Amino acid sequence: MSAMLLNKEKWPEFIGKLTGKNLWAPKLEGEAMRFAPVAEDEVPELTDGNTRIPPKNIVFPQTETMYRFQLGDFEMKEPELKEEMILLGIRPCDARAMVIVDKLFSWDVDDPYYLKRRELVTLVGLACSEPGLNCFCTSLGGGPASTEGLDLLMVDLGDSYLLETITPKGEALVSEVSELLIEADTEKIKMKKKMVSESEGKIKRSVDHKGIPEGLPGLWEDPLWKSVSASCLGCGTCTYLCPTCHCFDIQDETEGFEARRCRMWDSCMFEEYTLHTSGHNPRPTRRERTRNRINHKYNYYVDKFDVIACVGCGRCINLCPVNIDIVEILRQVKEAL
Amino acid sequence: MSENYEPNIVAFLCNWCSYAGADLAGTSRVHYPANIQVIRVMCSGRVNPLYVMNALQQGADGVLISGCHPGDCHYMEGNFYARRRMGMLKDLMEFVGVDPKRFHMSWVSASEGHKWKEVVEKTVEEAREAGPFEGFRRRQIDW
Amino acid sequence: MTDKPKVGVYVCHCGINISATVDVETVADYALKLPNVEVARTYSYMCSDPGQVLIKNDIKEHGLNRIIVASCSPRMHEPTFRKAIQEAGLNPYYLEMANIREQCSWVHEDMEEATAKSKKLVASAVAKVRLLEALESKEVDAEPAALIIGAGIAGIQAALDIADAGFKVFLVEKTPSVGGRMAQLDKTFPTLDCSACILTPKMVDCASHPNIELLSYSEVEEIGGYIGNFDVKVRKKARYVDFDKCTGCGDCAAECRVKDRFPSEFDQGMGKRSAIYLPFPQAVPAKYTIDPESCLYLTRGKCGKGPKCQEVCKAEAINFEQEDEIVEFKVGAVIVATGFDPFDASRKPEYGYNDYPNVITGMEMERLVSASGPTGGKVKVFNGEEEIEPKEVAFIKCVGSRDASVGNEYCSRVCCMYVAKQAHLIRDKIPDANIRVYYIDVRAFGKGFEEFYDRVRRENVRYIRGNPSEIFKRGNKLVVKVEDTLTATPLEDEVDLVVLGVGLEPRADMREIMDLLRLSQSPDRFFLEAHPKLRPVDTATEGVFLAGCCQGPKDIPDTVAQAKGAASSAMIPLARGKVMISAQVAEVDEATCRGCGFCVNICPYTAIELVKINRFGHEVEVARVNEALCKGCGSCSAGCLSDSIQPKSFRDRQILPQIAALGVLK
Amino acid sequence: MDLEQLRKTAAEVVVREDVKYLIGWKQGSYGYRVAPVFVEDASGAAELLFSPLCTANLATYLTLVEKTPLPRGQEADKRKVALLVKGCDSRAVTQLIVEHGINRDQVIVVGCPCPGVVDTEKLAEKYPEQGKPAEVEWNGENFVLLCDDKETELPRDQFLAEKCRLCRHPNPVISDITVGEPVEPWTLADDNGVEEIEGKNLEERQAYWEEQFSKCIRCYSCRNVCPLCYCQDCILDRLNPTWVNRAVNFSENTAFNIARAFHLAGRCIECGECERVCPANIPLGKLNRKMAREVRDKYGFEPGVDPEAEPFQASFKPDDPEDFIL
Repeated sequence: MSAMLLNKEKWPEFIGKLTGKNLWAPKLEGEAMRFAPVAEDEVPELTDGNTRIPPKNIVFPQTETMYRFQLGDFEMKEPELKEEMILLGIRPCDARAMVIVDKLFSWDVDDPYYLKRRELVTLVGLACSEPGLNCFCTSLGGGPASTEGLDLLMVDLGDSYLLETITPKGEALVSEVSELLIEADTEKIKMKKKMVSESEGKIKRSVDHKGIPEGLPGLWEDPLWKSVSASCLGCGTCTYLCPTCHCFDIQDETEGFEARRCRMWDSCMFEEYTLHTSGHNPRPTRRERTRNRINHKYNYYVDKFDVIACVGCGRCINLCPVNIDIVEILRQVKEAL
Repeated sequence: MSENYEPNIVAFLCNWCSYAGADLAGTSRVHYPANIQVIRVMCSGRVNPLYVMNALQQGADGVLISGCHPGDCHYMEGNFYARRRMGMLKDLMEFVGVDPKRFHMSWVSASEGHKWKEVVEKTVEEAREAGPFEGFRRRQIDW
Repeated sequence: MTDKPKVGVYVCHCGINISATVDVETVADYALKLPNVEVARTYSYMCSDPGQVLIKNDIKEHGLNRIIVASCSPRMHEPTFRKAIQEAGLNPYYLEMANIREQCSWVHEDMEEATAKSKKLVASAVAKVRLLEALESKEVDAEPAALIIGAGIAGIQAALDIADAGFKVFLVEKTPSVGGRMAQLDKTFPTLDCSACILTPKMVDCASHPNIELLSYSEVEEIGGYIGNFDVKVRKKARYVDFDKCTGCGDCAAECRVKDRFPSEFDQGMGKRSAIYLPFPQAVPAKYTIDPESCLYLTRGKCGKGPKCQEVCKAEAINFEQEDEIVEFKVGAVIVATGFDPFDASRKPEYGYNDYPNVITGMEMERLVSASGPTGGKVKVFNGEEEIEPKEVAFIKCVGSRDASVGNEYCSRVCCMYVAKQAHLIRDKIPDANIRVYYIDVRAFGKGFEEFYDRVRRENVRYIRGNPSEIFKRGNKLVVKVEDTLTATPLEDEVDLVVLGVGLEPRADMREIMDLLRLSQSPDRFFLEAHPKLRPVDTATEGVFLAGCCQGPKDIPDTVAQAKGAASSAMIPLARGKVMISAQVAEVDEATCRGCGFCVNICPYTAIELVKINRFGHEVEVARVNEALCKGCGSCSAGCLSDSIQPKSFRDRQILPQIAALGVLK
Repeated sequence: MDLEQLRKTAAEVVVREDVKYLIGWKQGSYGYRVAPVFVEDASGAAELLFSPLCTANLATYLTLVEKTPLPRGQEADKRKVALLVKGCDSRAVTQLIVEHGINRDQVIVVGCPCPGVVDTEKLAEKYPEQGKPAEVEWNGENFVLLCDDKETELPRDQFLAEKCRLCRHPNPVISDITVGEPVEPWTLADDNGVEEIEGKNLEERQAYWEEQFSKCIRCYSCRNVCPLCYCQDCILDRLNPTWVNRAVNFSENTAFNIARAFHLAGRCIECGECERVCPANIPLGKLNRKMAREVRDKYGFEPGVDPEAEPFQASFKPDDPEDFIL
């Protein structure tokens, strides 16, 4: 691991060296940021805040073609994935989320699509100096400068970025731009530490999850599920915007006599998610679905992979149309234990 | 737009008037462009407005719906419903940027073989002017 | 539904009707590559017996379970092929036709284009046929009775035939008497039979026939239901005369305070009638009727010290309290025999019909020469104020026929002959008259017509080829301005009487019947038959048939022939006692229906209602279709937001793949 | 707004034996959020709120509640549901009655005349949200923001929600109990809310909507929040036939949005909820408003005002416009 310094004056040059390599960075589109390819001659500005849609779609696209075929024929054509990419400015929480999701996609069978994309992407993180109103990453083992999952971390020190390499991929990237960098001195390392601790101090929301994973099964029939889900609309906002939600559905889509099999994000908050062909639905109401969402993140995933499948990015709280607030739910869960 | 672009038109015809009118055009050996393909339905009222959207999405450059003249519907009122639905759809499609030249509706009776020819010619001509539909065509999008 | 679709595609040459423009072999080869297509063949005439045998054999040999015939319009041969595949053991609804004749080979010239289009039409048919479902037609009982609307010669003849066969007939006539236009005629061409003499016995028969219920002075208000089971509502208009008590003596009309003040409809307004009247002496039923629009008592509430008719009627039949009566009954078939309107000559103002009393129409001439007419059969007309016996008589043909300027491009088919007949009658009555006929063409095409025309010409009736442009008055003569187009000579012909050979027009009130029975009009505005050649008495509405001039101008023998045809067609369901109801009806998916009732509102047949069902313990409303009433139009489906109501064979899941096939395949 | 009166009225309603619960608004967990709340007892009524932050249309919950299979012998709970409505929300109730979505006798409508709500996004832009819940009140013409013991005047013309600028029915069109005095309807905004798009040519419109629809993530919150999207099984979820593929791309997203807007033509009561909840900020309201305006101008129909009306999509007039027919 090395710590290098990039003077912001050299930022355009730095970007210039990367744009040919399928570089993606957060971009303000309309009112919200989302990751978008950086065009030649474009110099992205990294600003406060996070993208509205998490970068999980980079490795787990919302719609992915698995193979194509002709109706009445068994020959399949699979897509080829080979282009490398660099994701610049990913927040530590989102990178950490990928590490969490990796466990699932490499668990019983290796998911070729996901793992290939993971292999092809280099994650260049950006530490948070201004956390959002509903961030609570620090409660869940993350933090404004957490490096888990990142190949390289950038920290904004005002007139320069501190670049910390974390993996060989990160080092390889740094070596390509080494002429723009200088070795960071201890002063700068100190500045980083100060920035990080200040940033941590700005995080106002927290979750005390101690005892929750073990306690959730006991609250299976607790009335709290009914009350916290009563106003739920059953939309997919919370799950689609969650960096750790990874459920997908597989569909065959036809056009004329041609067809493709593809997979697309699904949401456990949708009624059809668990709907059986018979018409029976084991999670018949929003109560069971909400209970499942919390249990999946804070209980089942812990059981299976020993980690909570929530990184505290706050997106589900920010964008729930009816103010269903996971921090508030977890507070009630804790209380009910 | 390519020089020899030929628009692809999907038409929905009611069985009793317009389909019969199109048959009459055949019996009378009236010639018209081959760009139009007909789907027979029992009544113009059967045409779900979303068929139009679907046709454009799936490769049609223009859509035509034709039924009996108002008051002549074999099912009395079906064409009135069709008219209201298609009127609304046309407004919506135009609002989202679909060229109104891609979408037509007509009344052609069982005896109007010649009118059918005129309707087809007009529909094809306008679709040709509008050019290949690229808007929200399914294939345009990484399919 | 469980079997994997195995499709057979049969591409018809139709002699060279298709194969001259469409490369049928290429189409068949292409079809063979489409999903689930097992067999694709071409044949010269698919509809012929060997063609059908070909399909049937393939069904047996190859286990085909879906058939596509790419040939003519399904409106032509769908029933043929449905029957064929049914005979081979397949459900008849496992058929789809690709119309590559009427809508392809006959309308396109370029072989490449027509072949490409045929391929797409076949692909679209494949896309649909794979997803078709087996349907079972149901049989329901048919009411052994018929409704006949209009009691002219067509209605009367049809009624008598059906009644003689043993079925009940409801014969509805708008006017107070049966007889129609034929009753107004004097002699009939070319045989010169007395019209009344041959018609009156039939009129009487139909009133006395035990199987015929005659509803005169009545109008059909509503017809619901479907073939075999039409529900009919008829309004019997108040006659203000007790039907059973009236003896038809006529004392009332003789004493009426407004006696002979009103133009008689029967005499084309040339004679007069009272407010209480019998339309004509031989009227059937011979019952008097009070015209509510001319009766003093009914219009003003007062008639002298009291209505005279009431006073003199010994039978005490007058009843001013009488009200319209609604009669309801069921029939299995309907015959429309509503007849025609004579062309309104005032729409040709250049002929001065409104200006000169000695310009009359052919219909008026009929009354004038009739012994029972207003002049007792004497040909007398007013020339201005003066009543004269015309010596110079001109006939003008094609008035209101073959004339695009009045919207009638058709030939009325009877005018040539009735003009010849009337010329003959005038020659008979006024032997020294100078008679000429202005004509465009003479069409004497029927049995005995040419011979009759020859005879009339030999009777010194001059036929002058020319279409008069104007009629005006000069002195006390009418001047017919015309060019003799054979000699190119302009003429100003001075005459005493002009008879306009007016044509026949669709009835002004035909819209009411169209709406009642969902009939269409052909370009000439007469009722449209199901097929101009092969189904001339059928209509697009099953169980409804046409007879007489309501379908187009025709003479009496043709009318009678058509009436007999319509009667025999109408008797098919009556005799069978059963009818098949369409299997292509709408079906509701009760699991997804949200019970909003849009379809209930939309359905023009009240075939859908909301019913309460128990859905896993919850009472919910869902739509339900009455299959006997549903006509399968599918309007409900396009209006259903949750796609829960679907017409069988035209389901969204069957149509959307058709769209896809047409759109995607270039 | 007299909150005491509202809470008292609500408490009286919820204690009734024939009432299951009352749906109202309560303060949210932070910032300008207000959350829907299901009040089951008198004490719960104390949480209720009615303020310019109460944008949510609670009528959607009338049809959102699942009817799960009941064990044999168990009776369905047929008690009534009470809910608080603003003017626009009340139109949803009326339209649901027209469409048999609810039975009139199954709901108790508590009408709250509404002087207009604030656009919380605009508000947050100018005065960023804080962790602590803030309050906004009506103050004459304007709004006032109460935060950290500070009062900030919010000029109406800057902060009034778009849907309210074009609101024709600030007073509930249907209600069993009204809380508060009727408000005077205000002059509608000059523009119709869709002129901006109508001013564009076809290519510009196409480009505009392509950009907008491309953002859609198909979370279905617009559909789910809509009080009039209450089908058991939405056609957009169907697989046989598939009207719209599940794939998320511009083509399918456009089809989805066209279908949604079309299904609401003549039914949308312009409560603006779809637009408010969209996490991708797609201006869905423009689509709906466009259709609503055409329905009003061309067909003379306004949904959700007359419970006896024939549904627009299930009726016709012989003289409906047909200038577009060839």
